[in-house]
Amino acid sequence: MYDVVDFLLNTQLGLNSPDWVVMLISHLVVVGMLFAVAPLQVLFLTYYERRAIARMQDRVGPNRVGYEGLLQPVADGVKMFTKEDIVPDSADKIVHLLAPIVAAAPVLYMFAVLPWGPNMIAVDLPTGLLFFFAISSISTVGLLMAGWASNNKFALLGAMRAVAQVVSYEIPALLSLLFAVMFAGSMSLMAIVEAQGGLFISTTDVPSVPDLGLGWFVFTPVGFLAFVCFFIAALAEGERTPFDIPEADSEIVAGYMTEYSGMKFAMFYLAQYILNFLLCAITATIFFGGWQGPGVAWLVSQSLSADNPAGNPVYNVLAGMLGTFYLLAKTYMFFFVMVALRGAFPRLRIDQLMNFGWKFLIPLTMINILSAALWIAITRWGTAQGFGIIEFAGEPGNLVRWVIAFAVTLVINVAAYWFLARLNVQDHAARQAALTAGGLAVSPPRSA
Amino acid sequence: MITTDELQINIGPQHPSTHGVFRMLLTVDGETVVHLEPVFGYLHRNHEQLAEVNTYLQNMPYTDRLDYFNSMANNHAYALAVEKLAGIEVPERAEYIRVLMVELTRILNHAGALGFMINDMGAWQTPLAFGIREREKILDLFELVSGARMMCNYFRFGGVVRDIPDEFIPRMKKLMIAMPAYMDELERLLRENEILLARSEGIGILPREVAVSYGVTGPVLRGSGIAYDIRKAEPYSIYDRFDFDVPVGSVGDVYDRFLVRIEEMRQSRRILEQIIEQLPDASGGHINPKARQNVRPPVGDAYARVESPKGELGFYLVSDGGTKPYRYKVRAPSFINLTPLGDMCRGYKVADIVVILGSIDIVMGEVDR
Amino acid sequence: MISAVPLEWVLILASGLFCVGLFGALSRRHAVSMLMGIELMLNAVNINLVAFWRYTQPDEVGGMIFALFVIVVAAAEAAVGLAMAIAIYRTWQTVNVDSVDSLRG
Amino acid sequence: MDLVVQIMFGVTGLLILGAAFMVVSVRNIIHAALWLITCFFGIAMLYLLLQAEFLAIVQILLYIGAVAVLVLFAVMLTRQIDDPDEPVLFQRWRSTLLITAILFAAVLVPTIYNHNWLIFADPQPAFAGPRELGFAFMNAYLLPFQIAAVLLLAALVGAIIIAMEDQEQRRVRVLTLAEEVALRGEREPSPPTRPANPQPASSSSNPTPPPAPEQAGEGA
Repeated sequence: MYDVVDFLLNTQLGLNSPDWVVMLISHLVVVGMLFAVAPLQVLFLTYYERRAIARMQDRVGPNRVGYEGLLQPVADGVKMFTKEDIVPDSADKIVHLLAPIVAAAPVLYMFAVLPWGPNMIAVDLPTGLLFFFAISSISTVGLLMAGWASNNKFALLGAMRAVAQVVSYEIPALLSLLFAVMFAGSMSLMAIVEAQGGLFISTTDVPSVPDLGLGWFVFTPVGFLAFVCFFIAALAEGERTPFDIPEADSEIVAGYMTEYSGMKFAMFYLAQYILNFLLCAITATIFFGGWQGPGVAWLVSQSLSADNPAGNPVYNVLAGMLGTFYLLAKTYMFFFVMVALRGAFPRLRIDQLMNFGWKFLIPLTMINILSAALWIAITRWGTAQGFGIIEFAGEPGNLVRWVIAFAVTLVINVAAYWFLARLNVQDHAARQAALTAGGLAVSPPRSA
Repeated sequence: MITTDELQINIGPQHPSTHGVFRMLLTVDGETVVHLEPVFGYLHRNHEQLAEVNTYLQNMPYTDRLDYFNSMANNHAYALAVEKLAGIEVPERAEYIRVLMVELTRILNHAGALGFMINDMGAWQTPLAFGIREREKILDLFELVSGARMMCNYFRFGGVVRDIPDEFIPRMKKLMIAMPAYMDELERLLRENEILLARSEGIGILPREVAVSYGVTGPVLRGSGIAYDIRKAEPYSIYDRFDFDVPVGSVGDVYDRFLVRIEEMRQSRRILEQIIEQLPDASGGHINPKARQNVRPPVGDAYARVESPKGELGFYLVSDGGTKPYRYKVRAPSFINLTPLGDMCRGYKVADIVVILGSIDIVMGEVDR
Repeated sequence: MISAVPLEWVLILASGLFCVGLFGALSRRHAVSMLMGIELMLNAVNINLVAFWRYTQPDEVGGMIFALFVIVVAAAEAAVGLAMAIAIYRTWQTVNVDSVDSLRG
Repeated sequence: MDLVVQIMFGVTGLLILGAAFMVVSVRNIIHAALWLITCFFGIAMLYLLLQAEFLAIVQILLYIGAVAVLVLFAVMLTRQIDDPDEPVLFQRWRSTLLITAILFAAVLVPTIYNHNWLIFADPQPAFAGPRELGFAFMNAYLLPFQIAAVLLLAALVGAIIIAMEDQEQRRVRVLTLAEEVALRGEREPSPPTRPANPQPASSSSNPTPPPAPEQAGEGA
């Protein structure tokens, strides 16, 4: 973005603006785009979800307001705005008011580090990935505030569930993303995306691979396992079915949102859908190459930049558009998976969720980190790090090392999955046998 | 691990998954249920007292409103009780039509019950849509014969109010061809879904002795492993002519009640097949022409019970020789099946109680009357 | 920053925070409140560490590393302290540290 | 430009100190915890002003996301939130206030002003990103890093042990109906495996004796 603005202002218009003006304008453009896009995304997501689920259920879904019901979310928004805002008499008024804000504001901050296309990012923080999850953990506080301030037992229970779930699933989510940091050698989301060029084999591992923007991390065994773990954890973080336990409508009405109405409720709704969108986007970014795709690399190479002053700024715009298209396509694909899951599955119980997270997901992600380290060692290290044995001469050497790494990590990951799955199944079977046998090991009855 | 304070929670009277206006007074320790007290009566509308100031026939539409899912079964039980009291014969064809309607009712009730129950587990309406879809097809048939979809009011003393139309049997045959696939689909959904298994296996166990001592009937009792079905134990109407099995569970948990319901749908379909084969032609008439609808039974009392989809549904009538019942009493299966709820939920998690409640399959219209 | 705000200002801010935290830790009766006071004090220390790092040795990472270690210790302290608060609450049914003065286990 | 930075510093400082003061003075402990979060947030802002980006993010992730949430959780678990009769502070809070005020005004501030800090006259722009920190952790500070890990592990185990009750004192688990029946021995163990299908009881075999028909069952 900087290059294009610089080109327009200084080269074309000849304004000779100072550096910080160009920087400010380029940032403002990105921020403006984000603020235009984010609410529209939410509007569209709700419509998309309702139509998709309706199709799964032999219904039509909203189709009255506007063409094919496209304006239905707008109508809902108007309804939310004009609804009476009910605050329970015994609620803690100020905390009750602040809770939706605290829940929604951090989620918007998360847009700041999301790369939309080549050089299209609001702030390219060197700690982008950490920032993303640090900020998202603030909204937990909002949930607790909502649950406590409503002075409602359903709300309190929902908030407790929400916090327990979100806090314990943050661990596998972050652990499963660590591999990307190791692969790309950076926590910047831009660098992680840029490391995913190539054709099934990332150019960071084997530089001679043609760069078609398809060297996604998910094509490695490490990345694939991490993707599965992360997506499950993301479902729990975003409170989506089958982990929508904090707002289980059939048990605790609406969880922490029970006592909210009107705009405050809409804020929670907004926060949740933006969070879901962002989790899908981060899945696409880290595992599926983000804006990488066939053609982007070529457009970038033709475009104007500091290295290539002869480039045409039209290509900058085209590359940005193509990258954004790829990112959104991938994001919507994952959002569709979320929607399909919601349409198909019942929800788990809170203890089953915790068991799954702590006994299955976390060990699996830890083993995955080990595989990631092995991958790095086999593909990147040389004599300097004491790995001279696998250093092959010549260009095919990198490919051979890649194949070795692929095989080793595949074996480790499959074995880990198999072992853990078997452990958990045995555990389950033992409990079921105890159940049906009627011979339960139980503590003695409670003395009054 | 950490001792927490016990917390009292009211689930209901207005709650998404209490299937009506029903309250569960819950004492929880963390998420574990320590005590549960079912509180009902919010929907009481004086059904039994009302029946004593109406004539016998006027009561027939009221019985529709008991268990509004299964108006045909309610009609059947009430008609049987009055026929027993007044000594009315029922023609052959009418008996067949009655059983046909009641078995269709069983299928639609179980389909709906399973759908609602999975909905309580948190599936977002898709399984419910599965159940409702099949129910709608059967309701179309009901509309064809009685003009109403839910409150059919189809039975009369000595038969049914009108004969089935000509297109009924072909349409039903078409429906029955599709039925096995549907049932298999539903069973696959239950058997092969990991989450459904996790949420239903070992949950809400009702041991057989406890089930018997509470007087529980219907799929809940059979899920606990007791093959008690009034159609077998004390065959009424023409059930002794049909060949069908009574499915039973082994553990008595929610999962067993699932499987029992599905198997019962299959057995109902078996009965329907036999009915279609054996159905007498229209010459026998669909109602006993000698039976007066403004019935004035002799002094005495009668109790008639049927195996309604939810369990044993009985009507107890006392006549003083007048046109109105002197005493009218309903043994509602939903009510009796609901009584062990508190015991069944103890020790499980909050999330389980709605599933257990769903697996009992209650209709509040019947519980509160 | 470094030319606009002298080091002393940051240090005074940190020492003020430390004193407020100390007051809280010493005078509040609720066990969790005391813990919050201690957290404030630890944060004041952290501010100091970061300020010294920034103003005196910005080319090394030592100050940051120390601050990170303090955060680790604070997290551990919070976990143990809260567990103790819960244990106290379970035994005495109160978290008022005044009424928890007996030495019986 | 200097003035802007000074104003930002002033606002941040006021936020930190004001929030800290609210933490120690408000009655409602949940509100105190929320003010604590505000204070932590202010400190993260201060770190950003001091160009310690990584530390600011860690501050948010650990202090707000973990410690503060843990505090809120613990407060909600103990549930003794508001007892209007009980004073919030100790009897001797005035003397405590005096001591801390003297400490601040007479000891800390004069010391800070009188000491000659060795500040570089023209310091280079600081940068300690994750890469530099990672190298430091893996080279110079490897031992402290591992000790910190052990400390965390010990704290984890310790917290679990402290919060866990003694085995005898532990409240007995609520028994489910099936467990109760099994315990009373009224029920012989049923087959350990579930049959693949619910077995249809053959129509010819005599069914289990039915429960007594309940006429007017529920005793109106």
